[in-house]
Amino acid sequence: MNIQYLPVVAVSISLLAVPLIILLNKKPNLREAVSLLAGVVKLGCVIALVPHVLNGEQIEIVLWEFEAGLPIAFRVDGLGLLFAFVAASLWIVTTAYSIGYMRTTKSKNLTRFYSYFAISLAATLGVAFSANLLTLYLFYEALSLATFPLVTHNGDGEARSGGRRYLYFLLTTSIGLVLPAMLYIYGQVGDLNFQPGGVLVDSGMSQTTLLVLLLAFVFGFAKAALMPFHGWLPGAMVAPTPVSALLHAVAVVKVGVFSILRIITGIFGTDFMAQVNWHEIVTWVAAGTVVISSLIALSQDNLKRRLAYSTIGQLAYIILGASLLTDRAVTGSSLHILMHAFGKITLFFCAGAIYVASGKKYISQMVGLGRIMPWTMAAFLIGSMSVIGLPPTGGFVSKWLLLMGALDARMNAVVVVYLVSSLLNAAYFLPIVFRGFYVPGDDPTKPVKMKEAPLWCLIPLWITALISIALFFLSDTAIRLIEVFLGVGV
Amino acid sequence: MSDVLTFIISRFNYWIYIVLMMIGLYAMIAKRNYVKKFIGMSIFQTAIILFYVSTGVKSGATIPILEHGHDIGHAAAAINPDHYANPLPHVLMLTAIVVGVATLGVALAVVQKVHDQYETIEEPEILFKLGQE
Amino acid sequence: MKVFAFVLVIVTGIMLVVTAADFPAWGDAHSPPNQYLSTHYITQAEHETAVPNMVTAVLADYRGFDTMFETAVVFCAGLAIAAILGHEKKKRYVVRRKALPKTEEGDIIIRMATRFLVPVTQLFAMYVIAHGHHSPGGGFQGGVILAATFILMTLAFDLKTILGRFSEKMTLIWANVGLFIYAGIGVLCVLLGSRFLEYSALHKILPGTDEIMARSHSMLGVEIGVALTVMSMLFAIYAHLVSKGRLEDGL
Amino acid sequence: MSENLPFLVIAAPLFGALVASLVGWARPRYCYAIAMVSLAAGLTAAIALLVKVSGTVSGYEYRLGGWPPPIGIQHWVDPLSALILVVITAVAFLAVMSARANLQLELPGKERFVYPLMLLMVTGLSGMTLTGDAFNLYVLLEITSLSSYALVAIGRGRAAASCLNYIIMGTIGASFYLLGVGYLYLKTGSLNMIDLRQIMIAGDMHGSQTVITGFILITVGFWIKMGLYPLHGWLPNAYSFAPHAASNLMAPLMTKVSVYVSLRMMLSVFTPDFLAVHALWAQTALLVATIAIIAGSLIAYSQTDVKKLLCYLVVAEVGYMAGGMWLMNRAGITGTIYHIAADAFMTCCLFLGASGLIASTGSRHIRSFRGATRRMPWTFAAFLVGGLSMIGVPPTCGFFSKWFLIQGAIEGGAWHFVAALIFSSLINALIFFRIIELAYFKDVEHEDDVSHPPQVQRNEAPWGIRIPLFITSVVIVLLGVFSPRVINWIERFVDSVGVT
Repeated sequence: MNIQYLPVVAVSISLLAVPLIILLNKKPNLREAVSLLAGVVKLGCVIALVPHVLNGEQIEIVLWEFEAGLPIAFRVDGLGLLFAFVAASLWIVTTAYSIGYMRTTKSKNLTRFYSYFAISLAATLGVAFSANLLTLYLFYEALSLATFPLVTHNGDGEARSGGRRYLYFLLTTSIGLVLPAMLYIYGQVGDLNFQPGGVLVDSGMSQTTLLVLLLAFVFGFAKAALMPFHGWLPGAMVAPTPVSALLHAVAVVKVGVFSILRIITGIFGTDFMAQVNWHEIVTWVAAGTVVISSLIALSQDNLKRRLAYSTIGQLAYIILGASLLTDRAVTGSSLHILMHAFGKITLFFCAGAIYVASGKKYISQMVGLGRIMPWTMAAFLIGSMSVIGLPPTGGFVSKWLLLMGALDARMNAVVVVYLVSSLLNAAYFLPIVFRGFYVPGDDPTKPVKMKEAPLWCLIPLWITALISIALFFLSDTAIRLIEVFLGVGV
Repeated sequence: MSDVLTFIISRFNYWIYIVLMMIGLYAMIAKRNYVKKFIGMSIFQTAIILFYVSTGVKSGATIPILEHGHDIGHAAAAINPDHYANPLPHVLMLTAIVVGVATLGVALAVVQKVHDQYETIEEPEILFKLGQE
Repeated sequence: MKVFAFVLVIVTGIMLVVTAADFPAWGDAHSPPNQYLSTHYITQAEHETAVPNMVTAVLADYRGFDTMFETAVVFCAGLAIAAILGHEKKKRYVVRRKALPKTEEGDIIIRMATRFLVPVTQLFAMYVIAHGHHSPGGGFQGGVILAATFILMTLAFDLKTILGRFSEKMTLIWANVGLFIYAGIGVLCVLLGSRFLEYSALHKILPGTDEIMARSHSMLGVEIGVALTVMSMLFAIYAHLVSKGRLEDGL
Repeated sequence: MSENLPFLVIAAPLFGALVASLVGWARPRYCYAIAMVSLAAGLTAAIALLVKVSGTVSGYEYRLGGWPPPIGIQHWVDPLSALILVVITAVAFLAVMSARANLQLELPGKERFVYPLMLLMVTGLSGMTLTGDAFNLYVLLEITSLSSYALVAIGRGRAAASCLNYIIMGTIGASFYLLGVGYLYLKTGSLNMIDLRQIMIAGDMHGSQTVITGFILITVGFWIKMGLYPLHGWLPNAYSFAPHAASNLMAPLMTKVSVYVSLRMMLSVFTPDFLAVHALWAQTALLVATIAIIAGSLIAYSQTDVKKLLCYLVVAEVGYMAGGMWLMNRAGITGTIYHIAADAFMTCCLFLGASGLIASTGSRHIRSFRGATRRMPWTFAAFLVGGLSMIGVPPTCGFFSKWFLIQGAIEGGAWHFVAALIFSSLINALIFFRIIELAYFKDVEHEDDVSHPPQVQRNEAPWGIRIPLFITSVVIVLLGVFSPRVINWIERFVDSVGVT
C-alpha cells in the first residue's frame, strides 16, 4: 500500500468502526472488541509512519480541494506523529479501562459512548495530521461536537449544565476568534499551510494586527484552557472518568495546545514571532495560568477537579515553553505533550478506580486508602511523580528541557515560575499519597481489607504508569521526532 | 417667478400622483380599519397607474390606434409617431390594473374570513382578541 | 403609529417630489419613453402584426408573455378567493332552472330592464372582444363587460338563481379553458417549430394566411381566451365575496 | 426543442396548475400526482438548462414571441439564473412532496386549491428567475405573491389575521418596485434589463436623480419582499401560521428569490460601478443587515414556538444575504449567491423537519422535541443536519457560505458585519444545542428522571414528510461536499459582471 494513504487510514479506521459498533449494539463483548481492534490498527498505522518521518520523507495527501490553493490535506511530521502516537496508544488503554469502569458503574447507552469515542479519536488524529489551518480547524470543531455527548453521558442535570458550558466556551472561542483570524490571514496572505518558517513573514501586516491575530489564536483555541478561558474544563469533569481521562487530560486539551504550537511554529514561525512586539503577553498569561491554577488546585477537595486544575497548569507549561521561542523550550513543550499525557491519564485512571472500588470522590475521604487499594495508590504515586517532574519518570525529561529553554531565553522569571509550580504540584499531589498510605483510616482498630478496582481498570492504569517510567529511558526517539520537525539539534 | 410656475404646472401630473400615493400609503399604515387600509392600498396602486399613463401622453396626440387601419396601402413612412400616444404604458397599466383588482379581491376575501373569526375588522380589536387566545 | 406614518409619508413624498424635478414635462413628445420603443410600436405594429390598434398589438403579441401571466393572475385570484372563503364542497346546485323565475321578490322594473339589457350588453361585449384589433377593446375589456352582465343579473335576481345557470364548477372550467387557449396557442407555436407565443408559426396551419396575418388571427384567439378567464373568474370572485363563500344568498 | 427549455420550466407548473384545478374538482386525490409530475418535468427542464448553459460562455437568450429585445420580452439564462432555477425547482419539488401528508392532517378537502396555488407560485418564482424584462418580473412577482397570500390565508386559526399585514406589506413592496421600474422607464424608455443597463451606461445616467430614486425604490421594495429587518414584520406571523404544506414551500423560496432578484437588479441592471459611486448606500445597507442579523438571531433565541423560531432564523439569514451582496467584492457576492442556494435547502430542511415533528407530536412548542432522539431518531437526525448547516458546521453547505461571506466582509473591512455573522453562528449554535439537549436527554413523561427511561414508542413523522426531509438533508451535505464546483460555477457569473 502506498505510504501516502497511511494517515488517511489512521484517521478513518475509527470512523469505519462506528457502524460496526452500532450494529453490535446487543453484543457488548464483540462491540468492545471492535473498539480495541480499531485502536490497535490505528496505533499500528501511526507506528508504521515513524521510520518514514525519521528518514525525513514527505508524507502528504490532498483529500479534497475546497478552493484553489486551499485543500483539506494531511501532512505527517514529527510533532503531529508524536501527538498521534499519544492519542492512538492511549485510546487502546482507555478502551480497556472503560470496559472495566463503565460495566462496574453500570452505565447506560454504551454503544453511543463507544461510537462517539471512536469519532473523537478520528478527529484528534485529523488534527494531528492536518497540513493546514483550515483542516485543523475543521477537525477541531468536529472534536468539540463529538465530545459533547461524552461529556453529558450521564444525562443528569449536572452533566447537562457541564456540557452546556463546555460547548459554549469551545464554540464561542473557536467561531468567534479563530475563524475570523483564519479568514483574515487567508484574505491577506492566501495561504494557510503550516510551513516551517511561518506564512506571515512577508505579509507586511502591522505589529498590532499580528499581535491581535496571535492573541485570537492563543485564546481562541480554548481547548488549551489558558486563563481566563479555562472555565469549561473543571465543569466538564462531570463526564465518566474514562472520558475525563482520555479527552480532558489527553485528546481535547492536547488538541488545544497542539493547535497553538502549530500556530506558533507553522503560521507565525518561531523566528518571526520573536519580532512581534508584545508577544511576551502570551508568556505572561501562560505563566500566570500556571501559578494561579496550581494554587486553585491546592484548594480543591474533589479529586477530579484537582486533577482538572492541575491539567490547566500543565497545559500552560506547554504554551509557556512554546512562547519562549528557543529551540530547547519548544522541544521541551512538544515533549511535555507526550509526558504529561501518560502521567495525567494514570492519575485520572486512579481517580476512576478509587471511585469504582470505594465510591469516594473527595480527597478528604481518601484517608487510609493506600492500604485498601495499594496497587492503585502506587500507580497514583508514579503518575504524580511524572507530573511533578521527578526522575525516573518521563515528566522529568520534558521539564528539564523546558527549564533549559527558559534559561536559554534568559527569562529568569519563567525559571522561577517553573520551579514554584513544580513545588506546588508536589504540594497538591503528594499529600494525597501520604494520607493514603500513612494516615490510618476512619477506624484504626478495624482490620484493613484489600478491595481493589476490577482488573480491567487496574491493568490499564499500570500500563500507563509503567510507560511513564519507560519514557524516561526512551525519550530519545521522541526528541528525535521533534528535532526532525524543528530541523534543529538540542 | 414665471419659470417656477411653468415648471410646477408643466409637471402637474407628477404632483397629483405623489399626493395620491402618499394618501394611500398613509392610509395603509395609519388606518386601523382593514377595509380602510385596503382602500388606501387601492389608492396607492391607482396613483402608480396614473403616473405610468401620464408618462405616455403626448400633447396633441390621439389614441394609439392607426387611422385608416384597414388600408395597409398607406406607407409606413406616413405614420408620424408624434401623432399617436405612447401605447406601451397603456399595456403595462392594463396589467397593473388587473393585478390591483386581483390583490384587492384576495384582500377583501381575507378580511371576510377574519371577520368571521373575530367579528371585527379593526386592527386593535383583532390584536386584542389574538392576545386573549 | 400615526406620527410614524406621517413622517414616513412626508419623507417619501419629499424624495418623490425632488425626483420629479428631473422628469420630462407633461405631454412632452420627446421624452425617452415617448421616443424609443414607443416609436417602434407606433410605426411598425401595423406592418409586423397587421393590427392597427397598437395597444392590442403590444398587449397580445409583443408583450404577450406578460398578458398570459396577467390572465394567470386573474385565474390565481379566483382560485385564491375560493380557497380562502370556500367551504367544504357539497351538493349546492340542485336549483337548475331553465328560465329566469317570474315570481321572485323584488322590483319588476329592474328585473325587466335586466332581461332586456343583458343580451344587448353581452353582444356588445363580444363586439369589444372581436373588434379589439381595430378599436378600443380586447379580451380584458370584453371579459369584464361579460362578467358585469352576470353581476347585474345577480343583483336583479338572486345569487342562487344565477349560480344555477353559471355555477362555480362552470366558472372554473371556463377560466381553465380560457387560459388553456392562451397557453395552448403558445405551445402550438413551439410544436410548429418556433418559439413560445411566436404566432407567425401558425400560418402553417391557418389556411389562407401569411406570417403577419397569422399573428393577427392568433391575437384574436388569445383575446378570446383572456375574455373567458376574466369573465368567469371575476364573476366567481364576486359570487364568493358577496356570499362569504357560501354561494347561497348574497346581495 | 432544447432551445425551448426556458419556456418549458415555466410551462410545466403552469399547465400542472390548470390541470390540477380542473381534475381537483372531481378527484382531489389526483392533484398530488399531477403536481409532482409537473414539478418533476420542471426540475428536469431546469437541470437540462443548467447543462446547456455550462457549454456557453455567458449564457443565452430566449425570445418570447420571437421578438428581439427590447421590443419583446426576453428570457435571459446565464450561469446564475440557471443555478437558482435548479435550486428553486428542486426545493419546490421536495416541499410539495411533503404537502400531501401535511394536508391530510391540516386541511383535508382543500387539496384542489392548495396544489394549483402552489404550482402557480412555483411558476411565478421560476419566471422571476428567468425573465430579462423588468415589468414582466413585476407580473410574475404578483402572481407569486397572490398565491402565497392565499396559501397563508387558507390556514386555520391566526393564519388569516396574519395574512392581512402580509398583503399590505407585500403590496407596498411590489408597488415600490413597480414605481422604481417606472422611473427607469421614464429615463430610458426601455424595460429590458440588459437594455436598461446599456442605455444607462451609454447615456451616462448614473448620476441622474431619477435613476437614483428608482434604484432606492426598487431596493426598498425588495427589502420588504425579502423580509429584511426592520421591514420583516409580516414574515414571522405569515410563515409560522400558514399551513405547514404552504410554509414549507414559501419559507425557503420566497425570500431567496427576492434576494436573487435584488442582486440581479444591482449587478445586471445597475452596475457595480454605479453602486461604487454611492458608497454611503453600501454602508447603510451593511448596517441594516448587521442589525437584521443580530436582531433576528436574538428574537429567534427567545422563541418557544418552533415555527416562529425558524421564521426569525430566516430573518437573520436574509440579513446575511442582504449584507453580503452589498460587500461588492468577489468573495462577498460569491458567498451571497452560494448562500441563496444553501439557505434554500437549509430552510426547507428545517421547515420540513418542524412540520414532521408537529405532525407526529401535535404540538409546536419547542418542548415537543423532548425525547425526539428516541421517538423519532431519523426525523430528528435529518432536522439536525439542517440545524448544523445553520450553525455552519462543515461539511454542510452552511459552512462554506459563511466562509465566503466572512472572507468578503474582512476584505471589505466591514468588521461589524463579520461580528454579526459570527454572533449569529453562535446564537444558532445555542438554539440548536438547546434543541439537541431537549431531544437527547428529556423524555416525554419523566422529565428529569433519567435513571428509568420509559419505554417510548417510535413515533416518526409520516413517510410523506420523511422522504423529502431525508433527500434535503443529503442535498445539504452534498452541496457542501461539492461546493468547489458550485463556487466555480458562481464565480463564472461574478467575473462576468465585473465584480472584483
